Amino acid sequence: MLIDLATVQSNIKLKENVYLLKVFSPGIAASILPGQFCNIKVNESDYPLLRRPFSICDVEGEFIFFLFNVHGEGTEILSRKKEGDIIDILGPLGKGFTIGKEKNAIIAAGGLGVAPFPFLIKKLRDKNIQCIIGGRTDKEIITYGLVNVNVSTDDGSLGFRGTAVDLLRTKLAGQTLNDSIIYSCGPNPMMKALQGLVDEINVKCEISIECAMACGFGICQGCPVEKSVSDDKYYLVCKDGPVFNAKDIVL
Amino acid sequence: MLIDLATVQSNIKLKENVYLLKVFSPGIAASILPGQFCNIKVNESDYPLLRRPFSICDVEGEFIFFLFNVHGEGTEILSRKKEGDIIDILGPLGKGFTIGKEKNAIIAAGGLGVAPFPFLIKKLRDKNIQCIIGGRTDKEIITYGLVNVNVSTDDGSLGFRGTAVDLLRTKLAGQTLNDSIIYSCGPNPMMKALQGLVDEINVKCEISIECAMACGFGICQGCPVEKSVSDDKYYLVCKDGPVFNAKDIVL
Amino acid sequence: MNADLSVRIGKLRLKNPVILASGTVGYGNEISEFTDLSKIGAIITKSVSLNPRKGNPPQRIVETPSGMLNAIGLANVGVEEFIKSKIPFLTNLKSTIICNIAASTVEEYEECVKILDEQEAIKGFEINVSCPNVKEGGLIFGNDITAVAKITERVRAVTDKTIIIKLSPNVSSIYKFASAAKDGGADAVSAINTLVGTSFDIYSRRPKLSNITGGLSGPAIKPIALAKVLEISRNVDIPIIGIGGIMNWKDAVEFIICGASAIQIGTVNFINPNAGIEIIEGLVSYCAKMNILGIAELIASYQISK
Amino acid sequence: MNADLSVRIGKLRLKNPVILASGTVGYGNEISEFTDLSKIGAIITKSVSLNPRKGNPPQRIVETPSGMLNAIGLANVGVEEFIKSKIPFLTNLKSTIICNIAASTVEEYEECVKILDEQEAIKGFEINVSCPNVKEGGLIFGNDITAVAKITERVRAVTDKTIIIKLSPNVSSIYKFASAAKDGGADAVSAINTLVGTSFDIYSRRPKLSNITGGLSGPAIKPIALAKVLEISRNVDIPIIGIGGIMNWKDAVEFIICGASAIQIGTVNFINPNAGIEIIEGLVSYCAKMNILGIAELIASYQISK
Ligand SMILES: Cc1cc2nc3c(=O)[nH]c(=O)nc-3n(C[C@H](O)[C@H](O)[C@H](O)COP(=O)(O)OP(=O)(O)OC[C@H]3O[C@@H](n4cnc5c(N)ncnc54)[C@H](O)[C@@H]3O)c2cc1C
Ligand SMILES: Cc1cc2nc3c(=O)[nH]c(=O)nc-3n(C[C@H](O)[C@H](O)[C@H](O)COP(=O)(O)OP(=O)(O)OC[C@H]3O[C@@H](n4cnc5c(N)ncnc54)[C@H](O)[C@@H]3O)c2cc1C
Ligand SMILES: Cc1cc2nc3c(=O)[nH]c(=O)nc-3n(C[C@H](O)[C@H](O)[C@H](O)COP(=O)(O)O)c2cc1C
Ligand SMILES: Cc1cc2nc3c(=O)[nH]c(=O)nc-3n(C[C@H](O)[C@H](O)[C@H](O)COP(=O)(O)O)c2cc1C
Ligand code: FES
Ligand code: FES
Repeated sequence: MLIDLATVQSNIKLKENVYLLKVFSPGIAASILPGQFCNIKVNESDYPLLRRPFSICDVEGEFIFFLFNVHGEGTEILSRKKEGDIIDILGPLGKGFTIGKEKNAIIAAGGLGVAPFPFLIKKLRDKNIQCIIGGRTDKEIITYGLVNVNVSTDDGSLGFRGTAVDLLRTKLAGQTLNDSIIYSCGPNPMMKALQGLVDEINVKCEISIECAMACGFGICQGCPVEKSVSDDKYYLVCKDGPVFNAKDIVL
Repeated sequence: MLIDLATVQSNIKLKENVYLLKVFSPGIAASILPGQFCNIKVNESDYPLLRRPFSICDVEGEFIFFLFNVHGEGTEILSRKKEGDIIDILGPLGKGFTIGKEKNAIIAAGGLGVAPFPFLIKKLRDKNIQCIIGGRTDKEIITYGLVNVNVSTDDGSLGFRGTAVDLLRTKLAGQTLNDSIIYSCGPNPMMKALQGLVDEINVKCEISIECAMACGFGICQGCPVEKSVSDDKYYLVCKDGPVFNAKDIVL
Repeated sequence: MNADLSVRIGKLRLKNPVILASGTVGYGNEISEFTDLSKIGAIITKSVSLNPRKGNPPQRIVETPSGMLNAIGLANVGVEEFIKSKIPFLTNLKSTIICNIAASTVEEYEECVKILDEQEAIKGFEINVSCPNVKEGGLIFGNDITAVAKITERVRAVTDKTIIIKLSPNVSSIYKFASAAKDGGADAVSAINTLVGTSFDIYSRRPKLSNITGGLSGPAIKPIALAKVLEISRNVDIPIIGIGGIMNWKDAVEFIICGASAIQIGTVNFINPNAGIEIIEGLVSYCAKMNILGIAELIASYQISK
Repeated sequence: MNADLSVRIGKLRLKNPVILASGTVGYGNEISEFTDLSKIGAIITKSVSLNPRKGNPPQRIVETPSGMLNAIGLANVGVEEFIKSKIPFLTNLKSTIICNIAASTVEEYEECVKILDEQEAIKGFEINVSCPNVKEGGLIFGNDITAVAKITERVRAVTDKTIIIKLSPNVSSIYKFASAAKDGGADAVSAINTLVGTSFDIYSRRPKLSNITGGLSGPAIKPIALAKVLEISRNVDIPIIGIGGIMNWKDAVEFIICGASAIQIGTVNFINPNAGIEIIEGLVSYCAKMNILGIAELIASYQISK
C-alpha cells in the first residue's frame, strides 16, 4: 500500500465511454494480487474531493492498467488524461480473488465488471477458463483481455438473449461443479442474482462488489456490507473485500 | 453583452507565468471598446465556481486576446487551454477608456496592468503615445503590444529604479499637460499613488481598477468602490467601471 | 405534450417553479440581456428597505470551495426610489414579481409592506428575516422565533397578497420557525438564506470581507439546504420554496422531491444568467422521461421507508 | 531554527497543533502505513461508546460539491474491546492520544470516561455531544445548552485529564455552548462537528444515505467552521480546537489566526493520509517566512478594526 505519482503511458478509448488507462507505477505494480483495486485522485485540485476506486485490470511489468467507463465528473476527467500526465494513485487495496486448486474457473462479468479479470486470467494459467460476459446491449460488451468468451445481452443484440446469470445457469446445468469456482464482478443486482444461483447449485463463488467509498483503506467506515451470519459488525468492502465469498455477504 | 462558447486559437507563454490567450469570438469581438473586460468560465464543471474577469487585451478581426498571469487555481486552469479548446466567455463588460481630443496619451501600467493597452493603443492612432511600464523586477515587465516604452523596476533590474509613478512624475515634470491624458492600470497601491500625483499636477487621468467580482454585469452588487463626492451609493466597478476618472473614486 | 409545470404558492399560481432569488438578479434589467425573463416562474427583487442603504464597503465577495461569501449588506435604493425607478421595468417583464423586504424593526417591515401593497406590479412579498450581513433585522430576527411570529402577523395584517417568510438556516430546528411563520399567517416559507461564514488573509491576518463575516451560498451549501427543506416538509404543512446551491435542473428536482413547491436560484445567475431557462427545460424533459403529467405530483414525493 | 510549534490544550502540551480528527483515522493502524504518526500533535480516536455499535447500514457516504456526507452512525467496538484490542497499538504511537466518547445518556458518558480514565495511554477526552447521525446523544445533546453543561460537569467529576467538548455547528450561537462547556469545567472546546445535510436520488426519490441525513464535512464547510471558531474566540475565554474543511497548511493558519489553539483534520485524511505531516511542514515554513518564533503567537491574532 502506497501513494504513487504515476505517469500515464497511454489512455485508449476502447468503446464509446470506455477507456483503458496504462500507467507506470513500479512501486504499486510490484505487489498486486488479482482483484485488488486502487483509489485514484483524478485531479490535482481538491475537486472532485474524493478519490475514485478502480479495479486493477492488468499488470505488465512495471505498468498497471485500469479499465473504466465514463460515469460522472471524476471519470470524465480521467478520460482526458494523456501520455505524460501524472496521476496520484493509492494502492493496491483490499483483498483479491483466491486462487485455489480448482481445475475450472468460470468468470462471470456484467458490463465493466470485466475490469479485474485480465490480470486474474494471467494468474489462472493452468486452469480451464470460461468467460461469460453480459451487458444490456452489444455496446456494453467488453472482452479486453478475456479468453473463451460467451456473450449475453439483455436485448439479444449480441449472443444469448438474457442476463449473464441466465446464461451461466444454462451453461452450468447438469455439470458437476465440485472442481470449479466462479469468479464474478458486476452490478449489485447481478451479484444478487448470482448469489441465488450459487445457493441453488452449490458451487464455490467469489464476487467482487462495489459501493461508495471515501478512503478505500479502512479509516472512514464508509463502506459496510452485511454479513450472512448475524454479527455486531459489518464487513468493510474496502478492507475485507472487495472480493467476498458469495455466501458470506448479504447484498 | 453576450455569452459565447469561444474556441481557443492559441495560448502562448510570453514569460514565466504570463500567457497570451487568443480566442475566436466574432460576436463579442464585434462590439468591444478599449478598457472593457470579459468574465471567463475557466472550466466546464462548477468548480471553480465563479467566472474570472480579464481585460480585453487586443482585438484582431474576429479574434480576442487576453493577457494574464497565473495567480491561483482559475488562471492555472486557463494557462493549460490549448488550440481547439472551448471556453465560455461573457462580455464585453463595463465601461472602457474615453478617447477624447487630447494630443498626447500617456499610458502608465504596473505589472499585468498592461493588459488593456494594446487595443487602446490601436484606437489612439493619431495621438502621441508614451508608455511607462513598471514592475518589481525585470521579470514583471511585459511590453506586448506597446509603443514608446519606458521601463521602471522597483529593484532597478531594468530601466529606471523606482515605481512607475515615480518615473511618470519625473517624465511629466515641467511639461504642460492640458493637451494630455493619462491612461493607467495596475495594482491598487499604484493607482492610489497615481491619484496623488494627478491631484498635484492636475492632469486628466483615467484608471482601470480591479476588485473581486461575482457576476461582472451588475446583478450581485459585489464590487463597490467609494465615490469621491459623498453619496448614498457606491459605484460598481463592473458596471460603472472598471475605468474611472482618477478623481471620481476613493481607493 | 409538455408536463404542466405550474405550481401554487399561497394565492399565486406560477407558470413554473423556477424563481430568481433575491439579491441575485438586481431589479431584473441587467440579467434580461442574457435571458428571457418572461419565461421565468417568478422574480424576487433585491431586498428593499424603507430608506436607501449604501451597503457594506468593499470587499464584499470572497470565493470559497464550491461557494462564495457575500456581505453586500442589503445595499438598496429604498422603497420610494424602488417604486419610482424600478417598478416600471418590472411591470413589463411578464413574470410574477415578488418583492423582498428587509427591515431593522417590526414597524419598518409593516410600513414597507403597507406602501408596496398598493403597487399592482407586486404580486407578493418575501420577508427577509435572515440576512446575515446586517446588525439589525438580520440574524437577530431570523434566529428568534417570537420575532418571526410577530413580524409575520404584522405584515399579514396589512396585505392580502402572498406572504413568504425567508428563513435563516443558522438555527437548530428550522421547522419551528416555519411553524411560527405558518401560525402568523404566512402563505409559504423560503429556505434557506445564506449560512454565516468567514475567510481571512493569512498574511495580513485581516478578514477578507470588510463586514468580517458574510453569507455562504452556492453548491457547497446544497446538502444543508436540502436537509432544511426536508425537515420543514416532514414537520410543517406549509408550501416551501427551496433555495441553496441549485445549479441545474437535477438540483431543482432534488429540492422538489424533498418538499419544495418551487425553487429559487441565486449564485448560479452570476455564472450562467440563463440558468433559469435551462432548468425549466430540464424539468420538462425529466417529467417527460418519468411520465409526470404535472410537476406538482413531484412535490414532497420522497420515498422514505420509516 | 524552526519555530516552536508546541501548543497547550488544558493540561496537555502538544508538540504541534495538528490533530487527526475523530472518525477519520480509525484507531491509527491503517493510516500508519502512509504517515509517521509519531510526528503528529495528537490523534483522536473514533468515537467509542460503552457498548459496541454496529453503525448504520449502507449507504453511508455521499460525495457533494467540495464536501461529503457521512452517516456512519458511530460504528465502534465499544469500550471493553477498545481497551483490549486498540489501546496497545495506540500506546506505541508516540503521539498524544485523545479518546473521543459518544453516548446516549449522561450516565453513559460518565461511565465511559470513568473506565477509560484508568488507561495510561489516554491523555485526554473529547466528548462528542454533536454527532448528527444517531438519534440520541447526538443533536439532542449538542443543541441543548443545559445538556452540554451537565455532561461536562459529570465527566469533569470523574477525570482529571484534559476534557474537550466537541460542539455542534447546527446552532444559532455556538459561543453559548462554549461558555456552558467552560462553566462546566471543560479545558477546551473543539469546533466544529459536521453540519446536517442530505442528498436524494432523483429517479428513485430515495435518500442516498440509509440514515436519510448525514454530516457534511470537507472544504465546503470551511467558511462556516471558521466563523464558528471566530465567534467563540471573540466571546469566550477557552482554548479552541478548530476543525472543518482543513486541507492544507494555509487553512490551518487561517483557523489559528481566527482563534484556534490547535486544529483537527478529518476528511483530508481519506484523500491524502500524509496531510498532517505536510501541514506541519507548511506551518514551519510559514513561521520562518513571517518571523514567528512560536506558533502560539499566532493564536487569535486576527486583525479586526472595530
Ligand atoms: C472496489 C471498486 C472497484 C471499481 N472498479 C471499477 C473499474 O474497474 N472500472 C470502472 O469503470 N468503475 C469501477 N468502479 C466504479 C467507479 O469507482 C465509479 O464509476 C467512479 O467512482 C465514478 O466516479 P465519477 O466521478 O465518474 O461518477 P460520479 O457519479 O460523478 O461520482 C461518483 C461518486 O459516487 C461515489 N459512488 C457512489 N456509488 C458508487 C459505487 N457503486 N461505486 C463507486 N463509487 C460510487 C464515488 O465514490 C464518487 O464519490 C469501482 C468501484 C469500486 C468500489
Ligand atoms: C476588471 C478586471 C480585469 C482584469 N484583467 C486582468 C487581466 O487582463 N490579466 C490578468 O492577469 N488579471 C486580470 N484581472 C485579475 C484576474 O481576474 C485575477 O487574477 C483572477 O481572477 C485570479 O483568479 P485565480 O483563480 O487564478 O486566483 P485565485 O486567487 O485562486 O482566485 C481568485 C478569486 O478571488 C477573486 N479576487 C479577489 N481579488 C481579486 C482582484 N483584485 N481581482 C480579481 N479577482 C479577485 C477572483 O474573482 C476569484 O474569485 C482582472 C480583474 C478585474 C476585476
Ligand atoms: C450576492 C448575494 C446577495 C444576496 N442578497 C440577498 C438579499 O438582498 N435578500 C435576500 O433575502 N437574500 C439575498 N441573498 C440570498 C439568496 O437569495 C439565496 O438565499 C442564497 O444565495 C442561497 O441560494 P444560492 O446558493 O442559489 O445562491 C443574496 C445572495 C447573494 C449571493
Ligand atoms: C466519515 C466520518 C466519520 C466521523 N466520525 C466521527 C466520530 O466518530 N466522532 C466525532 O466526534 N466526529 C466524527 N466525525 C467528524 C470529524 O471528526 C470532523 O469534526 C468533521 O469531519 C469536520 O472536519 P473535516 O471537514 O476536516 O472532515 C466524522 C467525520 C467523517 C467524515
Ligand atoms: S472506504 Fe473508508 S473504510 Fe472502506
Ligand atoms: S461584480 Fe456583480 S455587480 Fe459588479
